[in-house]
Amino acid sequence: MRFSVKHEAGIAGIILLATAVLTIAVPDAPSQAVNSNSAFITVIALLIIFFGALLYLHPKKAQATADIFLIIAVVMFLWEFLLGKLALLDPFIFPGPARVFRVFEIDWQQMLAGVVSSLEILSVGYVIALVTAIPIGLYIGWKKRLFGAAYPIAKAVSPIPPTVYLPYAIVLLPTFAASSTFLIFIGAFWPVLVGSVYGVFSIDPRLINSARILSLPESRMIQRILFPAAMPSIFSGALIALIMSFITLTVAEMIAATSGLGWYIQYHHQFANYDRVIAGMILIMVVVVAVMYLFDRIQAYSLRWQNTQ
Amino acid sequence: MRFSVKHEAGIAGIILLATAVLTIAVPDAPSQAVNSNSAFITVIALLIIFFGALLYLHPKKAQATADIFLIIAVVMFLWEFLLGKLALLDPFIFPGPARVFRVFEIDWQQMLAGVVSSLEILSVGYVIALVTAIPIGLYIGWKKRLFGAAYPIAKAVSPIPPTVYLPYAIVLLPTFAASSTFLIFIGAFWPVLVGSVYGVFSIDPRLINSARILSLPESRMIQRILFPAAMPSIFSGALIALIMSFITLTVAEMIAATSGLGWYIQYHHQFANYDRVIAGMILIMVVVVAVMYLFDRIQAYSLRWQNTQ
Amino acid sequence: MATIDLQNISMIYGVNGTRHVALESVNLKIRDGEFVSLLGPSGCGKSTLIDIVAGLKTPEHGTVLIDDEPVTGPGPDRGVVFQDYSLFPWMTAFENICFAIEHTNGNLTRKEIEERTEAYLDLVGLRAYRNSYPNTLSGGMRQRVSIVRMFSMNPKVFLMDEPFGALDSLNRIYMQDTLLHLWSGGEEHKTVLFVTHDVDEALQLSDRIAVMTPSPGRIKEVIDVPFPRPRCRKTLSASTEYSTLKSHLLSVLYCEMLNEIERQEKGLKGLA
Amino acid sequence: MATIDLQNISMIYGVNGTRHVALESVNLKIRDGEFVSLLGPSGCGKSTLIDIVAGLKTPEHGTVLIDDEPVTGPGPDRGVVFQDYSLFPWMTAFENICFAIEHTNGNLTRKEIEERTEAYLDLVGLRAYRNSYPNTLSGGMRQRVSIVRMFSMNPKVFLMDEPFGALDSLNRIYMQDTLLHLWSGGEEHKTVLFVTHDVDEALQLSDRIAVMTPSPGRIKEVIDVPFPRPRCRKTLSASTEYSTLKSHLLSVLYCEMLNEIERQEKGLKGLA
Amino acid sequence: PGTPATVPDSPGATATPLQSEKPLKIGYLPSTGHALVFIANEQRYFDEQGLDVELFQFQNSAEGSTAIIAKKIDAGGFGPSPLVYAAKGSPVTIIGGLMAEGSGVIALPEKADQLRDLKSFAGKTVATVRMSSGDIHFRGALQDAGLNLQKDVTIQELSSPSAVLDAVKAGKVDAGVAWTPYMEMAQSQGLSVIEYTSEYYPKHPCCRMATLTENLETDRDTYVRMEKALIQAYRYSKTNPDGAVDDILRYVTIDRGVLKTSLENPHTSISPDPNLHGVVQTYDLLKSIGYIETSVRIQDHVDSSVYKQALDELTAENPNDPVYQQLLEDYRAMNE
Ligand SMILES: Nc1ncnc2c1ncn2[C@@H]1O[C@H](COP(=O)(O)OP(=O)(O)OP(=O)(O)O)[C@@H](O)[C@H]1O
Ligand SMILES: Nc1ncnc2c1ncn2[C@@H]1O[C@H](COP(=O)(O)OP(=O)(O)OP(=O)(O)O)[C@@H](O)[C@H]1O
Ligand SMILES: [Mg+2]
Ligand SMILES: [Mg+2]
Repeated sequence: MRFSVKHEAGIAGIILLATAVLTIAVPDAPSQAVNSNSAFITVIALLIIFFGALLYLHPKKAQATADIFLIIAVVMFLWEFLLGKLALLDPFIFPGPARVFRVFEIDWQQMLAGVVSSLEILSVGYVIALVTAIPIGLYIGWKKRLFGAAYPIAKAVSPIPPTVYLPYAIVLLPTFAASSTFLIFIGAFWPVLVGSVYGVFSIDPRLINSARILSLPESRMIQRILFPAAMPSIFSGALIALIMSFITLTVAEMIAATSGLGWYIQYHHQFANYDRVIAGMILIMVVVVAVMYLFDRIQAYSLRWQNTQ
Repeated sequence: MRFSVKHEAGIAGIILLATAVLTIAVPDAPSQAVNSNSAFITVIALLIIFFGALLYLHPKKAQATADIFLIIAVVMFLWEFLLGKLALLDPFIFPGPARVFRVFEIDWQQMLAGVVSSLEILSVGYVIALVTAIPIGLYIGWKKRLFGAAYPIAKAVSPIPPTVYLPYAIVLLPTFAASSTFLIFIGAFWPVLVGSVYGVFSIDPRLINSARILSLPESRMIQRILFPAAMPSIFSGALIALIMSFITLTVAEMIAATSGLGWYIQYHHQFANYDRVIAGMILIMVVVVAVMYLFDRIQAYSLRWQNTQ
Repeated sequence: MATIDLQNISMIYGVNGTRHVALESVNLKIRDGEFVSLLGPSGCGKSTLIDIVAGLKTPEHGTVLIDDEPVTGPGPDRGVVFQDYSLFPWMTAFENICFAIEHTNGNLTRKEIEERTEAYLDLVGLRAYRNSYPNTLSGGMRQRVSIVRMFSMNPKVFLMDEPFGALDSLNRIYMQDTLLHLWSGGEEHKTVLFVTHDVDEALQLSDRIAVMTPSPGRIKEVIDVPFPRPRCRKTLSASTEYSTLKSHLLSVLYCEMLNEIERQEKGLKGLA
Repeated sequence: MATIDLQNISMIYGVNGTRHVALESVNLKIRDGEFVSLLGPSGCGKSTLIDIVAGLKTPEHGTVLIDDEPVTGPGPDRGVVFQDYSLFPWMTAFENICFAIEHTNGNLTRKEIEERTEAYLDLVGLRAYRNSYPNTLSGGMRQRVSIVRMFSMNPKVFLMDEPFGALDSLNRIYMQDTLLHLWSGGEEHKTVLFVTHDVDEALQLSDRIAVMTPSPGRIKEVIDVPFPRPRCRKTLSASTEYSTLKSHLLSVLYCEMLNEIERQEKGLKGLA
Repeated sequence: PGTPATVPDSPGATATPLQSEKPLKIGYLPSTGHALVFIANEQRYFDEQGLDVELFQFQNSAEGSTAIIAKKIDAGGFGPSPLVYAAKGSPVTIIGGLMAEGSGVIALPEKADQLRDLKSFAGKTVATVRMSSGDIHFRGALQDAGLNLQKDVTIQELSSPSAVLDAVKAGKVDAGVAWTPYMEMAQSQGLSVIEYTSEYYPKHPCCRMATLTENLETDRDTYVRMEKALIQAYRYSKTNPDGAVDDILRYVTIDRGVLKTSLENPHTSISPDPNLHGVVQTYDLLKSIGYIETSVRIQDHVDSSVYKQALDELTAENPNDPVYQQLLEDYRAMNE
């Protein structure tokens, strides 16, 4: 028997409610106890409201929404039950949800400031990476000679870990902010470059021929043919680059930062405040989901010519 | 006027020789002086021999070889001249080539051991990532429902920096080596996953239709249609994953390692032995070039059906 | 054994908010073992109809019944030759056919599969190209591989979308004969739905011809082709009955299109 | 003004170590403003030859001279309609044509370009599909866009590889007329190299017909088509001169192929 | 609670008027070891000294030291790394201290008892954070006890003290080396302290305040004033420990109780003294355990006189202050 979407959504809702009831009714394990569970309850309430709103606003995507929220609900429930109530794993590194979500209540100002400052260096570094890596990648992929020489060198240089760049970035760049941005840039650069090069490589040679008979100047060839044709692959590289930039944040924000998503995690990691580390991870996830939503919209629009029906 | 390949190769050779002469004839800047320049001279000699051998063995690739060695030669020359002889930049963080290459003479045993131990955790982690991420990615890309639910969650989880996994890896996995391998795995996982999903997405729908009329069972569909069709994109993801694994090495080898490429860099970075840090970087590059060579061969064979002209 | 019953099929494509009616209330019953051709102007929805019968697209309204069972997806009982003859580019000609046999004739040994594949390649004279990847085949070769790939699936229904468009005339005649042979030669007659632009081809091959109107595609008229089989190309095309049928067919086919063409011709003048 | 001179062209494809001779010593001189058709069996190297003249492939031996200048690469003086009519999938029908005009007729304003594009779309009756992406067009529609894209480049040489294969008969006749009009209508005659499988089409359109042998492709015979222009389809095909020429052409074309086909037919028996 | 600049109980020499404050960039790590910097900043001692201090947080010593060399910051106290940089011939000079001792060895309670004696570490596995003060002094102690660091013990290097705690708790190693406040955290998580490194090397230095040597030549007065502010901070920490805890908590996010115990821990001492003798001892240890190999004399890279001058000026202003008197005494013991 297969459940309908409605059933599934109902189950997800019930599990969320059950989690809330469990949180209120059953006392936390002593090692996981916090002053107040209200933050966690609020989060669950918000999840339920958000869930309902999504179902209502995007009835076409009800299936995916129900699936996702079912997963979230199960995770929340198990987390609260196994860790919050039973404390099955070391309570120190595996804090329960009540402890984690309480952090948002306490640190929200700092977190908000962190999101803003991280997004700043993130967006600057990422955009510079896109703007440089895409044309370079397309050009390398297109010019066989350049490909033969530059690509092996690029591949040899690419696996240098960002920590190695750190001292050089500090010495050579004027400000600490510039150094951080540079690290984001370098982390995002390679995936976009590789995506662009592969994109050019997998273009149907018949399309290339179609373009060649127009004897386009090189710049037009790159802009109007290689770029759109390589677009799917570029997007794949850009997505990985986005993931990379978030990962690099922790390294980039080691330099003279006092706020930021990566800093927050790194900082509290150092003090073994695992509830805050996990709260920071959740915060990153929320930011990532928002950024990805934007990313997906841009991608869907740019690739609207692909896979129609 | 355009130079012929022969001219170019000649110039590259001359610059390399000039570098050697410069090294021997002109004394190092006091801050860059080392007991003996012989390691650097040996490296240049090896480069020249290697260059000649490549030209001779692969005459078809002479152009690319000449280009690459020209670049290497110029870099070597400028490095020796500007940093080794003139010490234009802080000699402490910007050591000259003689100091850097001397490290190979001193540390070669340790380096060799490091290469072996790094390749071990690298290959295990990387292969596990491939073996898991490709089928999962293909399946997610294929099943629209799974895509709607699993992919957003995957994207939300992906930007968690490997350092955050560290404590959990230490606590949950049986050995330190397993923890290191896990970090490599997780770093390589996402690019391959994203590459596979995008690969499925960019398959020409007409090919999918061709396959659908055969009513293949799902497993065959994935193995025989989605996998080969998505292959170019998977390779692009796998290349980025390879780069990522090398980058993650520095984090992975922070756990109880006593040798390794990443460890070597990290260790000497901490002691501010920048000559060794750079030597470690060069070692990573050499290893990467070798690994990439293998990778390229596998790729060329796997994609032999593509772009045949 | 297979009958095809198209019941009131409509198809609407929605692109960027606009709606384009590709097919409107198409009704057609094809008997078991019948050879029916679809004729119609470019863009009238022939390929769409083939896709719907194949189960690759779901119509907006209406149902397709194969042997009185509604179609819900593709199945090995229906083989398709696509208009753009998509072969799998990562498989050689040989592997493309092997793969199709393997997945539709479950109980053959590897050896039998390969023997059959060889036989099919021989059939279209491409034995020498068995190890060539599709990218390295000429247009006509790819089309021939694609046709025998469909034959090799040994389906009950042949759905063929302009299968002979890229062939030279001799190969075309040969492939027509081969098709007729495979259609009627085995233990059971296949049921064929055949899209073509060539009126002569339709007359030579079909039991009935369905003529479609330009978009939105509807079936305007279904014409019986009463010539006895086996048919002889030469005597048939010389007969007056043939000429009458052909001019009737052309007049049905062109009556609506001529206006359209007239309009286009104005464009030609506008260009000068 | 454009003459094409193929001097001793050979083409060898090397795939995985094997060498396949696709063209062997092809010699052909096409005069300025001449309309020459290439006829030959599938796989004989027609598309390869078109690619070589277009400058997209470099022959193993021999040279192509356009107006006595050797071809070293593609150029806007030669327009190509490819056998698989590759349009840019990320551009709408309108943008595909615009793009071609923009890059070959440098000195037009945006507005003029768009007007011309509209005119060309009208010419093939696809105004309603101006904003459609190629993926959403039918096979015949894509082919028509691809043809007018080539026209819109306004090149001196038309290289056309089975350009009308996917068109219904009426559109085909109309496009043939349009081609003839554009070929001879402007201030200067275009030079046309035209690949087709349709013997009638070749006879209706061409000044001369080059017949090729099966692989390795060579030019077997070049036949003059002496009918005066403008030609009337109906009267022409009824004339005895036409029938004689056609049967001569067919006999030249088929003499070598028949053996091949006979061999293939054995395969058919082998299959049963 | 925000601590506005109250009337200072030790009126500083406000020779420089406030409007021409001298800008000074100080780097720090978010660690209790840098308590003096935090207190001086919160209690506005820097302002009193006419310094316009800007603080830069780093996550590890290597980056901070690089920033000093690159002149992106003027001074900073980054663990033992100034010693290493000096050993490389880098032109840095240690002018003061921030924290001393404070490290220790921890283990699961059941294992702790068997490891009281240094010799009993033979054949055991110990987790450390390479190049931390505790790591250096523990290795030194093992070596002094006659163990061969390469053969007799397995030392697993991890990236952070919290990773050491995790590894010890998970039983992956027999013991681990950490420092305050992780020592207290470890205890609160049920681990036992085997020994503090101060038992091996009493008063051994930890974080040292360093700057580029050329800065001292051109601008010595600024650094004297900085040291004065740090000494004042020290005084504050002694006279008002609760206020100090509040100040520190603005820079490090740990449990208040844990912080308080760690500050009261007799095996930890906050101290602005450069401790020349201790530095020399640590430097020799660095060499003997094989961390550095150098011919540089560390004495050339320590300038205790800056601190001395600062202390003298403060004592002159407050001749009877017992804290300053005590510091003077300590100074003589540790530097002369
Ligand atoms: N890229 C390629 N690599 C290897 N062989 C090729 C390639 N392209 C074409 N060939 C071979 O060259 C020969 C001629 O091909 P071509 O496409 O020119 O034939 P054609 O005359 O256009 O045939 P058709 O009428 O079927 O389109 C064929 O045998 C084909 O297999
Ligand atoms: N994926 C699609 N999205 C939107 N419209 C489509 C799509 N596929 C086809 N169409 C439209 O549907 C109509 C019918 O297309 P179809 O391909 O079925 O025509 P056809 O009869 O096969 O023409 P042809 O003889 O040219 O191949 C056309 O107007 C076309 O533009
Ligand atoms: Mg069609
Ligand atoms: Mg062809």
